This record gives sequence, C-alpha cells and structure tokens, in this order.
Amino acid sequence: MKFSLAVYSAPHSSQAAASALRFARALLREGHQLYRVFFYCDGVHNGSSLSAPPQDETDLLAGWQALQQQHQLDLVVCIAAAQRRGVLSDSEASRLEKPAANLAAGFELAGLGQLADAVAQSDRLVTFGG
Amino acid sequence: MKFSLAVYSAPHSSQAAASALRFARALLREGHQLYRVFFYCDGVHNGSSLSAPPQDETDLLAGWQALQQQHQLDLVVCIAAAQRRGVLSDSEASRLEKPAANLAAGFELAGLGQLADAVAQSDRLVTFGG
Amino acid sequence: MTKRILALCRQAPYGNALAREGLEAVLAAAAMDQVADLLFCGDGVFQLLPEQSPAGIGQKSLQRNLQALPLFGVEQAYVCTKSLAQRGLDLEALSQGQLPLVPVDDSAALIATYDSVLSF
Amino acid sequence: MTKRILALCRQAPYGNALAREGLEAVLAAAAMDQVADLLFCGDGVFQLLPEQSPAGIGQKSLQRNLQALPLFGVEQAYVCTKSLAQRGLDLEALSQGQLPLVPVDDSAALIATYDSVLSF
Amino acid sequence: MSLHIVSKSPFSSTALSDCLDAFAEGDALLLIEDGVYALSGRMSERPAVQPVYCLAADAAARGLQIPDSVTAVDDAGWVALCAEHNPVVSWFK
Amino acid sequence: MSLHIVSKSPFSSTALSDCLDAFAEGDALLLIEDGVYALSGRMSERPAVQPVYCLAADAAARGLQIPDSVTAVDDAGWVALCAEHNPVVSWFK
Repeated sequence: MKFSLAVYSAPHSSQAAASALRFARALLREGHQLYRVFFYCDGVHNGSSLSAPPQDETDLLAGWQALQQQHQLDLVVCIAAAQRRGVLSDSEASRLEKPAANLAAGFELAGLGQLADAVAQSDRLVTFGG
Repeated sequence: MKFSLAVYSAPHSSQAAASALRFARALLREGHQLYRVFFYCDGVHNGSSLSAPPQDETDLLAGWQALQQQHQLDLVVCIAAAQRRGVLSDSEASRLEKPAANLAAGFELAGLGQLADAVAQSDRLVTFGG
Repeated sequence: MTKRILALCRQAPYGNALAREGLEAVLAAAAMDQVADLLFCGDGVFQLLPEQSPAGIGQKSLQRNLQALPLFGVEQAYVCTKSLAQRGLDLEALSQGQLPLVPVDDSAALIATYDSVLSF
Repeated sequence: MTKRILALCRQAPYGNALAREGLEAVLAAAAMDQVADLLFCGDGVFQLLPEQSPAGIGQKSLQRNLQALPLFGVEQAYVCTKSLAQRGLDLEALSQGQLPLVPVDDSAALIATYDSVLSF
Repeated sequence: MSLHIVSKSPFSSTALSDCLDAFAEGDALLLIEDGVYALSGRMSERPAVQPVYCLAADAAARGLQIPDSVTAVDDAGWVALCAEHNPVVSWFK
Repeated sequence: MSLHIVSKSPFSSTALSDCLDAFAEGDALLLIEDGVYALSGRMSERPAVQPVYCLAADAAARGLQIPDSVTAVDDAGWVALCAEHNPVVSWFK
C-alpha cells in the first residue's frame, strides 16, 4: 500500500517528529511504499542541517537521512513554511540575501502543491502534529 | 522597575513571540528597565538570522534587533536549547563541525544560568510560551 | 479518479499558525484542482467570527483567505453545530461572506464519506 | 537577599520537551545557588509516575533529572492534590525516591508566598 | 498578590481552569492571545473571579466584544498590571 | 471506517473528546504519545468507544498499565491499523 506522511512538528520540541520517523521505518519494514514525507508548519525544522542534539539523545536528522538513502525517499520541506522559519537551501539563501543555508542533504524544498499531490497519489495520508 | 522576559515560543508558530516583543517595547516606553530577554525552548528560533517572512508579515527578528540597538538589550539564547534546534553561533558551528552558523546579530548564546541570574536580578519575570 | 479530501479545521486563528497554514494548504490544493471540503469544528469555528481586526497584533486577517476559497472552487464549508453550541455561538452570527456555511450535526457520518482527511 | 522561586510544572513528560527543559532549568538554577521549589500540577503530576521506560520511544527517562534534584539542594517537591484526584492518582502511587513529595490542597496560597514563578 | 496571565482558549485547553484553581483572593486575571476566547458566549456573563482584564488588541483581532465585567487594557496597561502584582504567573498550555 | 489517532492527554486537551464526538460505529481509536494518558485512572475502566488500541511503547514510556479493554500494538500493528482503515484522522491539539 502507498503511504504519505505529513509532519507538522519540530524535533526535540514535540514527540510527533520522532513518531513519524518510527512510523516511516515500520511501514517500509512491513513492505509498504512511502510515496512522500511532507514537512509543514514547525515540521520544516526536521530538515535543518544545524541541529546538534546531545550524544545521548536521538538524532532524528541522521535517522531521516539514513532512511532516505536506503529507500530513495522523497523528503519535501514546504518552501513557504521554511522561509518563515529560517530553513533555506543554497539557492533560497542567495535569492533572499541571507548569510547562510541550512537545508540538510536528502531534503528538498518545494511548494504546498506537493502535499496535494501526495494526497492524490497515496492510498493513505497520516499526519503527525501537535 | 526592572523586568526580565522568558520567551519559549518560535516566531510564526505561536503568537507568544510577537506578544513578548510588544510587551518589551511597551515596558521600555513606560520607563521601566529590561534587564534581559532569555530565549528558551522553541523560543531560540527568535535568534535565527535565516528567517525570511513574507513582506506583508511582521518581521520579529528586525523588531528585536532594532530594540536591542536602541536600548543595548541583553538578548540571550539558551545554548543547550539552541544546539538541539539548530541555532548556532560561528564558534559553535565550528566546534560542532556544522556547515554554517545562523545566530543573528544582537543575540548571544549563553547557559541556563543566565535565566536564574535574570530571576535573581529582576523585580519581575514574565514568561511567554505556548 | 479524484479523491474526496476533507480539511478538518480545529484551531482558533492568530494564537498559533495552524489555522493560517491549514487554509494556505487548502488554497494550494484547490489551485492544483484538488478541491478539499472544509469542516470547522472545535475552536476552528472561531475562524468564522465576523469583524476580526488583527492589525493591532501585527497579523493579517484570516478572513481574506477564507473569502478567497470560492475563487478556487471551494463552494461551501461545513460547521459542527455541537462546537458552536459549546461556545454559545449561532450559525447566523458567523461571517458567511462569499462562503456559505452548512451546519453539520453528525460529523462522524460526514468524515466517513472522505478518502483522505487533513487535520489542521 | 535570595529570592523565593517556584517552578510550576504542568506538562506531562515525553510528549513535548517542556517537562524536560523545565527540570533542566531548575537544575541549572540550583547549581548556581538559586534553589527553586517545584509544584507539580495538571498533567505535570504524570512526571512522578513510577516505572517510566522511554527507551522504546528513543528518549531518556525524566526520572533521572528528578532524582538529581536533591543533589542540588532541592529537598522536596509539592504536588497538587486536586490534579491527582482529577487523574485518579494517589500520592502513595507516585515515585518518591530521593525526592519527598508534599501534598498541597491550596496551591493559590502556596504560589502567593513566592517572589517569582517560572512556568513549565 | 499574583497576576495570572492566560493565553489559551478555555474551550480547548485547561489553562484557564487550572489557573482558576490557583487563584487567590486579591489576585488578578489577564486574558491575552487565545485566552480572550473566554469572553465568548456564556463564560462572559458571570466571570468566575474578579478582577478580569483582557488585552484590547487580542479581543479586537478575534472579533470579540468585551463585556462590562471585564476591563480592557492596552500594552501600557499590561505593563502596569505586571508592575502592580507579584508574582506574574503565565498559563500558556 | 476511520482510524482516529489521538496524541494528547485527555486531562489537558479536548483532542480525545472532540474525536469521540466524530466517532462512528465501526471506527477505531488509537492512542499514541500523550494520548495514552487516557489509560490512567478512571477513564480506563469504561472506554467510551470500541475498539481502542494504544501504542505499547508510549504506554511503557509513561509508566502506564494497559487495561484489558484496550489492545496494545507495536509499530507494525500501528501500520496495519492505518492500512485497514480509511480515512486516518489525527487529533493532535
């Protein structure tokens, strides 16, 4: 079955971000497909390359990146939500004349249309928020 | 009277960050002192130099920076909370071997002891969260 | 085959960003011909109060987003009557504008008719 | 003159970061000789349930932070009895460990005795 | 005497009811942000405590009328309430 | 038939009660994250709806026992519940 996930919460603030990663791993393990993970609202912070949790806390970024590599996941960060919150790709950083970029490898910025497309193309959409 | 503020919320996610800035402006206008603003939890995102809200939305970063310049405010971002969430100074970025820094001018990283010190030194502590 | 999509709008406006970002997602989907229906319930019904003036708190009115919905093919919105009653509100007191509001007593039955539900 | 500081702990552990970051702030203050008292109320009383095992959700137990408090001079913690009753909990069922728990019926009167209240 | 600041809707959060459980004679209540939804409908008629203040800008933002039993304040009034009371207790979740 | 996923404590959020208002015959309820606090105390004895599932890892994290009226699931069971039901409705605030 084809799943997509919508993630609205930042790592290290809400458990929902960690729940989404666990759910993604489990559905792939169970033989399902993961069409897309769409990071929206505070969820865009999952795509920040600068987060540095203490050694003894879970590194969600590393978790998403490993899963992305293994399964060629489509990890999409909403470009409008990310701009407001300061998650920028190289090209966005230069376009907006900002001093640095911080979008992590394995994630890409795209418009909200990618959420609508995920809903249309998937058998199930599961939202992680709060 | 000497105030300190504790800000726990990110801009563009919760109104609390905007409320804190309004309250800071008002208390200075009324002739009170602002000993320190301590950004904790998701509030550390207030100190990100990369946020780029749309032209027709309020730019809280510019607001804090203008107030800081005008009144030599002590805008302190909790270093532990900021590391987890990806808000890094130049020296933190190089120490943690991260590709970029994004702490905005006018803000500084410091430990949680600065919150305790703010409580001890101020007549009033007002918390903005949620 | 077009999917039937419901946006479940449960947040009051302005206090947090979810009400605004939810409507932006619905508008973006409609612009791509994925028209979602909307169900306002819980504190989401407060999005429909008339005469919101958020300039004093540095925000834009959400009512502009709501009134833009019909331009993108969203022709009506559902409102949970129980949520209204809990808050002492009448459907007639809400801002209808270009977006007619349809009262819903049985939100469970309504939700069951959709292929996908986006929670905001 | 040392200020009397109260940390008001109202959040359940693990679901969001505030319970953890609140305790970290209290520990940091105590390490600087600013010892705060703690009042657990609302869902904050769930921080005191025994036998928490959050390894399965990738988190560290908050109980280590609670048990560290006495090492920094926090000798007891207050617990709102009304919050316990609302949740069907008894004070005896909570994890006391090194941190004795003191039941409080009148949290208003307790709060009034402090110079500063940190909400978490 | 404490100032209690409530910033969440009483219809979806227990912030206000938890606050009222910790409200002492002589304390004051200030509604801000989504806390002003306490002015909506039935809850406005008989405030559970006195005095109750609300931020005028937050009520106007949300299209709410301020009943006679509640005192509207601007940002300067907000600062004054914080200066007049101690401790200031925030209820935001 | 819908799967309703509730992730907030019923003692501080209306997520669960709002969900129960939208619960149809044949739907299922899954408690995750702080939603598992619905297992605490009185609420566990007579579940308002059936069937009720909960994530075992979230209950264990919080030191909660799972009563007989509630079915514990692991992550694979969570995926299976989502595959078996449609739509999946999240109640997270």
